[in-house]
Amino acid sequence: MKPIKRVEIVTDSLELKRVLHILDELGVSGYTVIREVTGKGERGTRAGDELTDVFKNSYVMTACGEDDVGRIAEAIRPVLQRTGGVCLVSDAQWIVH
Amino acid sequence: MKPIKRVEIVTDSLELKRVLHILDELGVSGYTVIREVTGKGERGTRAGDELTDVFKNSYVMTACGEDDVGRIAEAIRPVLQRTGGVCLVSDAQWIVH
Amino acid sequence: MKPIKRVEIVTDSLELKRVLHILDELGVSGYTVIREVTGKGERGTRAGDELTDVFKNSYVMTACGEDDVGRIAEAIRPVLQRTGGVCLVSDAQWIVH
Amino acid sequence: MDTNLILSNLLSPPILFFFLGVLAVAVRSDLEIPQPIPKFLSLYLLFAIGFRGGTELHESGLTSEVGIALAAAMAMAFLVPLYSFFILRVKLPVADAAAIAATYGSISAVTFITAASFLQRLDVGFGGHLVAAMALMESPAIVVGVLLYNIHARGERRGIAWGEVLREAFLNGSVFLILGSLMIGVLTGAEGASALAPFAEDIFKGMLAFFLLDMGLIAARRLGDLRRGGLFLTLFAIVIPMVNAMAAIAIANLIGMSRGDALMFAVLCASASYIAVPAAMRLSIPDANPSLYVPMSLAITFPFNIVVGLPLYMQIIELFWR
Amino acid sequence: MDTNLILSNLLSPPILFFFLGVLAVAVRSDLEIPQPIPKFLSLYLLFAIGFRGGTELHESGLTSEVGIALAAAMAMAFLVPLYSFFILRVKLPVADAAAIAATYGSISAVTFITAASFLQRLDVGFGGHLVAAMALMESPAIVVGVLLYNIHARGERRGIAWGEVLREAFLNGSVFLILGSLMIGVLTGAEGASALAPFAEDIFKGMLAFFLLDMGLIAARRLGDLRRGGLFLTLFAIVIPMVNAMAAIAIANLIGMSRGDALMFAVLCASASYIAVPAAMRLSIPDANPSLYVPMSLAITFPFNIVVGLPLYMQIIELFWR
Amino acid sequence: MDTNLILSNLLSPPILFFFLGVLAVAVRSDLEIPQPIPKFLSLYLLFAIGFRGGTELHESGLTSEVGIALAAAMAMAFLVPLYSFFILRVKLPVADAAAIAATYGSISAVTFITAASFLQRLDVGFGGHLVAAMALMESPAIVVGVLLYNIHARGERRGIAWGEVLREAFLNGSVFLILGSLMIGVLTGAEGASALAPFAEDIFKGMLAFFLLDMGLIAARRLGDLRRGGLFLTLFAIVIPMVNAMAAIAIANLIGMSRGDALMFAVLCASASYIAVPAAMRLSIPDANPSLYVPMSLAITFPFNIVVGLPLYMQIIELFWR
Ligand SMILES: Nc1ncnc2c1ncn2[C@@H]1O[C@H](COP(=O)(O)O)[C@@H](O)[C@H]1O
Ligand SMILES: Nc1ncnc2c1ncn2[C@@H]1O[C@H](COP(=O)(O)O)[C@@H](O)[C@H]1O
Ligand SMILES: Nc1ncnc2c1ncn2[C@@H]1O[C@H](COP(=O)(O)O)[C@@H](O)[C@H]1O
Ligand code: NA
Ligand code: NA
Ligand code: NA
Repeated sequence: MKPIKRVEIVTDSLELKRVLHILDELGVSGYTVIREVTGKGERGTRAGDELTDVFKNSYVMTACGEDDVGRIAEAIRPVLQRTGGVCLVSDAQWIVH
Repeated sequence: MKPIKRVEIVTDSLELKRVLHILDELGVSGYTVIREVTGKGERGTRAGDELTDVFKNSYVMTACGEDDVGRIAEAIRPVLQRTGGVCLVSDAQWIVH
Repeated sequence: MKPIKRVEIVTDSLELKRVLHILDELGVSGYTVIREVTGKGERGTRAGDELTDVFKNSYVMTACGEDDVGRIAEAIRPVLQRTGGVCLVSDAQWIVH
Repeated sequence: MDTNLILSNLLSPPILFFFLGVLAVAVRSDLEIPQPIPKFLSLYLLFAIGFRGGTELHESGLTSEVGIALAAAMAMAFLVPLYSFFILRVKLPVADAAAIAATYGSISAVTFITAASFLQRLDVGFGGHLVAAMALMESPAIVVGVLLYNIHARGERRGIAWGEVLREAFLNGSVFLILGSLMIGVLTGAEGASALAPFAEDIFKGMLAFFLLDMGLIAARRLGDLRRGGLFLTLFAIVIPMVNAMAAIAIANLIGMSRGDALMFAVLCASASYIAVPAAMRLSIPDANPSLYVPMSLAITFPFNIVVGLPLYMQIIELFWR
Repeated sequence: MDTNLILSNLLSPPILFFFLGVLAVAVRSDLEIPQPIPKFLSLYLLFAIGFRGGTELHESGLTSEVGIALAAAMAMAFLVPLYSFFILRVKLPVADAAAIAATYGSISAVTFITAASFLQRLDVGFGGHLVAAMALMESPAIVVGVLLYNIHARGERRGIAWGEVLREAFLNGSVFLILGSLMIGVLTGAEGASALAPFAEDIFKGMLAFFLLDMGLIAARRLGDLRRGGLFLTLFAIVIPMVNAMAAIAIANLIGMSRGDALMFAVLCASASYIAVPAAMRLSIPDANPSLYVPMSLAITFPFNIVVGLPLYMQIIELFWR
Repeated sequence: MDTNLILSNLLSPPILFFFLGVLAVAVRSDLEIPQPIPKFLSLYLLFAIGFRGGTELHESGLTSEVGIALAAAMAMAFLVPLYSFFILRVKLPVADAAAIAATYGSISAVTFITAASFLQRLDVGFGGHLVAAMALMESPAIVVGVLLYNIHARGERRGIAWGEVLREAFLNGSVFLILGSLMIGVLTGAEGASALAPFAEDIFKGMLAFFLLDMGLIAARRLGDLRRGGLFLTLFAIVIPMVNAMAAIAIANLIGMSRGDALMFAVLCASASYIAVPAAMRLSIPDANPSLYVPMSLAITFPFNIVVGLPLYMQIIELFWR
């Protein structure tokens, strides 16, 4: 088991491409995505019932090293400021395989 | 980064409305919902293959302050007792934007 | 509140049956599954756009006791080695109901 | 019994596709129709049957015959859950008895629809008001079930949120869609009917067959749960539909329904809900075990009705209507 | 005004199903058409309308009449967002004004499709090139909106990623699918048309009615958001469509369009986008509030156009074309 | 070569919609048909082709011609993966060679279906038993592939769970659905056929065109992965289908198949699986790289067969059958 940081990002679905592009650029080792996510926050309810991806969220989780966290936070922050969302960081153990 | 509590609730899909209503009433700053969730617990398997939302779960996550946790737990507990589910609380850091 | 381990497994969708079978065998008290999950890792992108479950992931989370973690890790590792994925373990509090 | 009728029913595409679904589960094939496709098919069927019933009602008009049929339907919708409850109480706790009673008091739209295509093969018609009867019969049993639970449950019997129960009963998605489509059918009449015919009529049988494939899959998956229910519930799930059908046929004969109407009425009374009621029971009677009432209705009563029930009830009707 | 026309429109299945959806939300029924079913229906409608327009264009050929109509369409697609912007600036910040202007400059395919079935009920035809006009009118408003925002926004006005804006405008899924299906229709002509007729034509009206049920659900859910918008925006969402329709009818008369073409052109100008534009605005003008432009277009202008607009515009056309 | 045939195939709606999907990816449009819609369309196509094949088989009966054709199909299903494996071993490790061999030994239902609508445009019929042949040819290659892997792999060659492999091979969803629908078609015959015709026949071409739009999207997305495969695999994905088709045509001529049957048989042998086999290989030969066998089959062989293969094989058949 290896200590690792678990970064979760909930963001406007339309920004998903940008967020994944950012993670790719930063060279994270991988990420997991859940596309159909709804929610509520200061920008109101996103019920995911539109015909477009407006009013819908996506969820991205990446397990990364301690030092990546800062860079990810910095790169993601402008996206969150623009269209909202949350980014949480927590501790976890990676079962190395 | 701000320390925060990450409350996760897995509950019968039919109770989702009630759970979100409870969170709204408690005035949490936001929540994220995944509607299509399946699982297994002491009440058997919920495979989500019915035509209704019977035998299906939903997942709710809210990042909230330490003091909210107690109130959420208290308000959610009756729902969990009635139709099952789990509620987990963990520590996380919120990337303030 | 009861301290508990939160084990998350992201795995090839085609392995989902096997993973759940393993958890059942180990006698965990329950698990929660999200079937439609995509992602990227060392085995490339899994966009979930195929007609089969090839190139798609599933997500499993189980809240279990400290001693279960080792057994789960051991049983899951061969699956992860074969078809990839991640397994993370973190601490959480279970709101007993 | 007319074995021809049984056989021709057994060999019709909808029934065969139902069995194909059952077989897939039995041989552990990974065949699966992922959600929300089955939900889409089910909404389509409600939309189409409601609309078509409405356009037929537009033609026939609101005769006294219609009024009497609807009154009979309402009566059965209140009676069936009542006597079911007291039979079930012999073996079951209040919550389960009330929930199962509600399940059998209500109706199954898909059984009704399968019966409609059964009649079509026999070239026997039925009135559009039977669709209205179906919509009306879906809800009362929910209210009766919750009432029975409320009266008979002791101890932790908490205040029932009647507003919620009534909304679940009368405004749940499936009742609302059938009634709404029926109203639209009534309003638009023949012109609307012909505009929507390719969608609501022509492809209907194929959509039904495809949907029954999924019903077979789900029903077979639920069969395993039944072991917990025991013989009593399995018997109940076969006998009570027949009893209800007989009662319905007797009433139908009394009030002078046509053969087709009588069959549809019998099928409504014989069928058990697995959409509207389970969702309502889950919320209103949470102590009732859904692993009892869902598989009983879905894995026993539904197949029994469409495979054995349809030709059986028709046979009996033929006897009495001669 | 011809109340007959209004009534026959009101009583047509698509409109009635739209209202059924609205009613479901009003009475808090849990009726729901889960995603991606509505997306599927919407893709189907674009596929079918594009393809049918193409096969008709194949028949009629590229006449000068077609060219003139397309030029008029392009002109309106640039003009409408321009004057809308300056009207909106009276009350709104730049970002919101630009986003709403783009919304109203663009078009709504479903309004167009509902208008097509309205004309069909009246037995009035329209040219396949109007479908091309629809596809062409979807994008320019996006570009105009972003340009206006860029010129008028001060302060944090960051460099616009024009590549992305143009791709969003001209290659978003719905524009691409309409244009592509149209091209395929043009290429395959009558032979292709008859091969796909059962899918693209016969079941079309039913699919539309079913889809409008969902539109009713979504529109009604968005209505609540409008309180934030205030009276000004509600009025804008009703008056501007009428103004645009009048302008379109005037132009149509000038360039000698047929009655059917004139109605479709009026409807294109009167309608507001709730698919392509909101998605583009969200990305290109993130400071604009989607809780303004989405409900305005979806919950006011769309119902207004299909319920009141269609017969109203037709009435006016009848007056001038006599 | 008859350029007319190529052109008329190229300009048919299904092929054009396939290219529209490819184009959408090429120009980076965000057009997308979200899951499970494509899965629904694919299940529909299997349902319809199986059922229609069955009803035709019901008419023709089980003649010796049918028996011989099925035997030939089985023979090819065992032979193709065998010789493919040894060709592939020249350049590839055992696991990849076995998985690709299985992929090309099996068949693609959508290629078959596209061929059926190609023949329909030419007014050439084919026997319902070819659908049975398709179902029979899907599975053996999986078994052969796993066997080859097991025999030739050294080192970590773990015990194969044959129960699982056989179930994956013979009871996977798509084989099961085709065979099941075929059986139902055989059982219900002409009566069933006419009842389901609007669903299973009339809208079929439109559903196929719509589905091929999605196939175009997926195929184009996978193209990028091919760079890893190199020229050898790209050539293999074009040449082997032609070789297999020639072998099939020779056999078809020998056993006296009709022209239509010969084309369908050639197409079955030429096509490669991208549904049943990849899923089975992923589980049974996990060391094989799915980024090789999926794009080869989906992004090269599938388009090659439906665009070039169909007219080419037909042309050759015309030569020999004269
Ligand atoms: N406190 C929170 N906990 C969990 N999710 C949140 C929270 N706040 C916002 N979100 C998610 O982020 C999305 C956008 O948030 P906002 O920008 O605050 O409107 C919401 O729709 C939620 O899905
Ligand atoms: N130990 C657990 N870990 C994760 N999820 C659980 C656990 N126990 C129950 N669940 C989830 O909660 C749902 C209801 O649980 P139960 O009430 O125990 O039947 C299950 O279907 C699971 O999705
Ligand atoms: N560092 C990571 N963080 C989160 N998810 C990951 C990570 N690495 C891999 N995954 C997930 O595991 C799947 C398989 O990973 P791999 O075996 O590395 O290709 C990916 O598609 C992701 O969904
Ligand atoms: Na009943
Ligand atoms: Na407009
Ligand atoms: Na082959």
